[in-house]
Amino acid sequence: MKKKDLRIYKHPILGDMPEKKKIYIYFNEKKLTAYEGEMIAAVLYANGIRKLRKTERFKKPRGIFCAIGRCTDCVMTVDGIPNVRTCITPVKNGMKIEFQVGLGKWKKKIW
Amino acid sequence: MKNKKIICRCKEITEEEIIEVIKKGIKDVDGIKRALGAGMGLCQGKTCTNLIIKIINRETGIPIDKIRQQTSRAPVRPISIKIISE
Amino acid sequence: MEEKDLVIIGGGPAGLCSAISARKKGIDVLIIDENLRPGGQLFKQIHRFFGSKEHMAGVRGFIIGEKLLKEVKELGVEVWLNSIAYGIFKDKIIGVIKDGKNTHIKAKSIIISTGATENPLSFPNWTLPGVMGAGACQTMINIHRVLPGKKVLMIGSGNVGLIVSYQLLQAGAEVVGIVEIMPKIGGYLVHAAKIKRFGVPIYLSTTILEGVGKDEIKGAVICPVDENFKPIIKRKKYIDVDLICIAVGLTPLNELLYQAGCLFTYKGYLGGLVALHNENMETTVENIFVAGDCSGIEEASTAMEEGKLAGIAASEKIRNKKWEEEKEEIRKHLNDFRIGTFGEKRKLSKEEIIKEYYERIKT
Amino acid sequence: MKELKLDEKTYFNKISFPSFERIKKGPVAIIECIEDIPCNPCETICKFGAIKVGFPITNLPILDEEKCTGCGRCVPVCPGLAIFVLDYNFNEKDCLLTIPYEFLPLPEEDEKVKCLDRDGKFVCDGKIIKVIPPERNAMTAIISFAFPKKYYNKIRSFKR
Amino acid sequence: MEIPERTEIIIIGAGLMGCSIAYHLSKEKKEVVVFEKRNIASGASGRNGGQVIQLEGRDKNPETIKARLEITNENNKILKTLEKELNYNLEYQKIGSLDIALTKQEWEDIKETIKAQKKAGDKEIELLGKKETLQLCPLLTDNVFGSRFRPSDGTINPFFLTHGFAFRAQKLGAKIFTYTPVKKIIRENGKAKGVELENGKKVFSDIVINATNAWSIFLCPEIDILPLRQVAVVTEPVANLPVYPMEAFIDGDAIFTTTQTKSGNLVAGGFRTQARDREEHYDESVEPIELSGSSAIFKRIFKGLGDICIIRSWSGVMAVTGDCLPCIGRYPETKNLYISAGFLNGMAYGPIVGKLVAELIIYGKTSISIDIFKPERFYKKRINWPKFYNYTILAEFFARV
Repeated sequence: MKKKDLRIYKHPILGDMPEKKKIYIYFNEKKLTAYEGEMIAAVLYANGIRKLRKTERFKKPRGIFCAIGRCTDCVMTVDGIPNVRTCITPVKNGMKIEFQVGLGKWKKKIW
Repeated sequence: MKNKKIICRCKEITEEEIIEVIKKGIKDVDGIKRALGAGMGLCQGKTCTNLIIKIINRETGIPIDKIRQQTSRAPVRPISIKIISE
Repeated sequence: MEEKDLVIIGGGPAGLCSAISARKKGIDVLIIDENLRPGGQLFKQIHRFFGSKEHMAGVRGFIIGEKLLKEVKELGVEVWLNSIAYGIFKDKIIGVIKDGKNTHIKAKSIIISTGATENPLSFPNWTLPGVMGAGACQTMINIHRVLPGKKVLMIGSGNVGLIVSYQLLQAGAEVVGIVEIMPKIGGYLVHAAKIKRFGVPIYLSTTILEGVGKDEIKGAVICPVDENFKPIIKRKKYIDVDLICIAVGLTPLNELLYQAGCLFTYKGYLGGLVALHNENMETTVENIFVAGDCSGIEEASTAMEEGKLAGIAASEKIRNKKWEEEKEEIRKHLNDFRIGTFGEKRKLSKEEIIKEYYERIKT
Repeated sequence: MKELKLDEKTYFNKISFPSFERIKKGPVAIIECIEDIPCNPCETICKFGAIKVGFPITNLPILDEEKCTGCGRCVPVCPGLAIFVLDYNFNEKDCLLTIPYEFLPLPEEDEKVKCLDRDGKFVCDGKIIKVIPPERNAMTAIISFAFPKKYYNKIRSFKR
Repeated sequence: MEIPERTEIIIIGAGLMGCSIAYHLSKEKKEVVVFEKRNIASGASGRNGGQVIQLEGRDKNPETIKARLEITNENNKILKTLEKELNYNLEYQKIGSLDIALTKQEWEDIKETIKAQKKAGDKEIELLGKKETLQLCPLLTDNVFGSRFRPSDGTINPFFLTHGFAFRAQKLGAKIFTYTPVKKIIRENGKAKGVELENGKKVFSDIVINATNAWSIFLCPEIDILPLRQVAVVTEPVANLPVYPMEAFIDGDAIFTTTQTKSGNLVAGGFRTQARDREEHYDESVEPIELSGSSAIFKRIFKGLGDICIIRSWSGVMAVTGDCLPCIGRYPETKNLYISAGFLNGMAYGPIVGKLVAELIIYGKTSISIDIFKPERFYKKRINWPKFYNYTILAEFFARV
């Protein structure tokens, strides 16, 4: 686990990473440690997960591209809702994040 | 798909498709949007507009400042129905 | 509908400075920012800024950000965070999503300081995970503090490309190289020297042919180009990388200006289409002002000065007073910045914008 | 593939590089800033008035080598990290170069390091003499390291 | 491409009508030039939900029902094979359409409409009760009373349909000039001679066709066609939702929802406009209240879609004639001038109307009667349109006349 952690804990300019409350999220059922205030995509990247979804037309994988919520490349299915921009959506304890295929499926019952 | 260059990342429109439409006489961003749907995806053309302008410029020789650009309409970010309808 | 004197959209360096200068004139100011904290790109700028003493030269961007935030707080500027100004409608009505609620604000005056967006560069496989904007990468390492890749190829040797490469080194990544299609680097030599002395090669007259990888980026093919920028394919070279960063310039973010009905002009040296404005930063729509990168790509330092200028000019109209001397002082500062290799061209473009403003406002 | 090359020639004749006479006399600042950047903290910080930028602030900094004492205050304030202090007479065989350093982990005093030229190429071995921790200069550490005198104009960095 | 001095046929407007006519004429080897003020499909052809609905509204007049059905039936037939014919992906899907009742009164009206339409010879439509309606579309609000279902209706990508015609027409030799506004139609001695462009250039032709829909009155002022502004919102693409082109009336406004494209974007909109006078109906900006109001349609009609995001809004202008039916045919008192305008629901007409206008020009008659649409009925007739109007006011106006 530690080995794959790509967080920058020590930084020559920014100093040590501030202490934050530890929480857990699930990526395709896999339990991951996250810290309060982190963005979903950042937690996944910290764990070496860069493939966030597969596109509709050419079935190609996508990851983070703009990191500020504009390009919508990082969208995933979060708590049953597809197309959530994970680079600007903070994690919540117990959040369920799923790899999105194409337009995704509404896991959340909508009717 | 191999070596095809995607231009509109959302709708996965390729450079080839755009060039084909330019050859049919479409020479501005809005026209390409209407003909192909490029720039009509989730991000609403935020990433591809500049690339499309460059392709039009390269294919037609029209100076970049003369190529008509895409318009913008509210909302500039996706906003859920339950919020925006209030 | 709530009514406000002055609404500033975008709380980056320009927006914060305009808020401060307007608040000091006694104006009720509201800043709307879509992030969890204001400061815009300042918080990912961990390097020291150029400039002179009056302009906090030598101070790191994020420290400047903290200073501005403190001042904004002390002055009692209202700040709506995590709030999206999703549209500007007729009669200066702004649609805002705040705390998950849709509200509308009618403003007497609006300053739009929404900043810029990164230019894309398309090549085969540029959609794979592991290709991202240099600014995006900077956000990842300096804001989210996560390394998005360990072996990095940077495309573009402008200041952004050079600075982000340096910051990648600081974050612990290896920068395998920087490729630049032009025969010389785009940014300042001092920034290039900073990374060169740690062994990062900068390849000139070189471009990227494609990203390599099936599910993620595993490598890149780079290739020298001839004087017409055509790749000399037989000299292409494969390099092992897991992250490709694109740093090929910025474009002003002018969607809201467009919606507000502002007129535009194209200025290559300022990053593309920019809203016409006068020497007070007022656009062709009365009482809508523009400041910072969205009025033309420059530096944070100029953004801050433009912000101050717009803030005072907007206050003048609201209060029906004149602070010409103060504005003149700021314009002088702006001119101080707009010198040198990059500054001169921008200064000319800015002058053209003002000239065109007066020509087009007549018709 | 054509690479950007940086060496002493890049800077020679373009800046007021201290004369060898002056270098031999003792610590002196070396300013490798050769572009018209609107920037002047080096001028502002120098107590001795040894660095002149003047107006406009895009002027290249000019070093008055007689006034410069090699105090090194200008090293951490340069946003371009382009100022170094060279003490040619550190000891009989080695000179001492003081550079700004913004990486982790910091080297330790007496640590052996590999000295690099402006292109990051290995030139010779050297030794860390002094480390001023980053906290003192807004997170820029100041490192002084020693290496053979003959490379005084070649070496600008080190790796561990 | 140079603008020619003269040509056989000039079409004004590169919307669906203009492009469809251009295609059908080019197919018959006619020399066609199209002038368009903006882009292909910039007007109503690019600002609609893509619904192909044969009898939109609640027509109870047996005569118009018959005429409309005859022509739109033929349109559906064309659509079946059009993709192949144009060699262009049109995203056509025949999935049926619903007219839903959200109040008891609406439900009575729908039942009456269906009775009238069946009586007039429509064999296709079905009346669905609440249970059947919800079975077909479980997303609908439980407040629904019932619906009218027409299985042969559907949706099409309006952009692609218009471009499909335009590109094919170009391939057959038609010349389309975008951003080339026409100032006026040159008429001499009771004859159309060509057009004068905004830039002053004159282009002469044997025949001129006005296909500018809401802008028709600026070129042919003798027929008073009214612009009617429509506003809509588009959602993010959503997979596999059982959504059909739907019509309904909410608070006196005609509204619609549909899937605009096969990629799954939902569209909702209607004539919920803030525009007042004629001028304002041409305004293509969207007001905050229109944006929220149009988005609210989703909540009124469906349940549980609240988390889906709106990504875009638009407004566009449709056209209404004095009897809500289009004006198609020879222009009275001016030889060689034709008009095809006044459409509220162009997708159900465009392909066939293009064919019929071409027939009329080439053979002097059409394979299907278009008498009911003949321009004479409003020629030089002053219509006392209300000065300030929206859909509701117009509905009252039509009920009165």
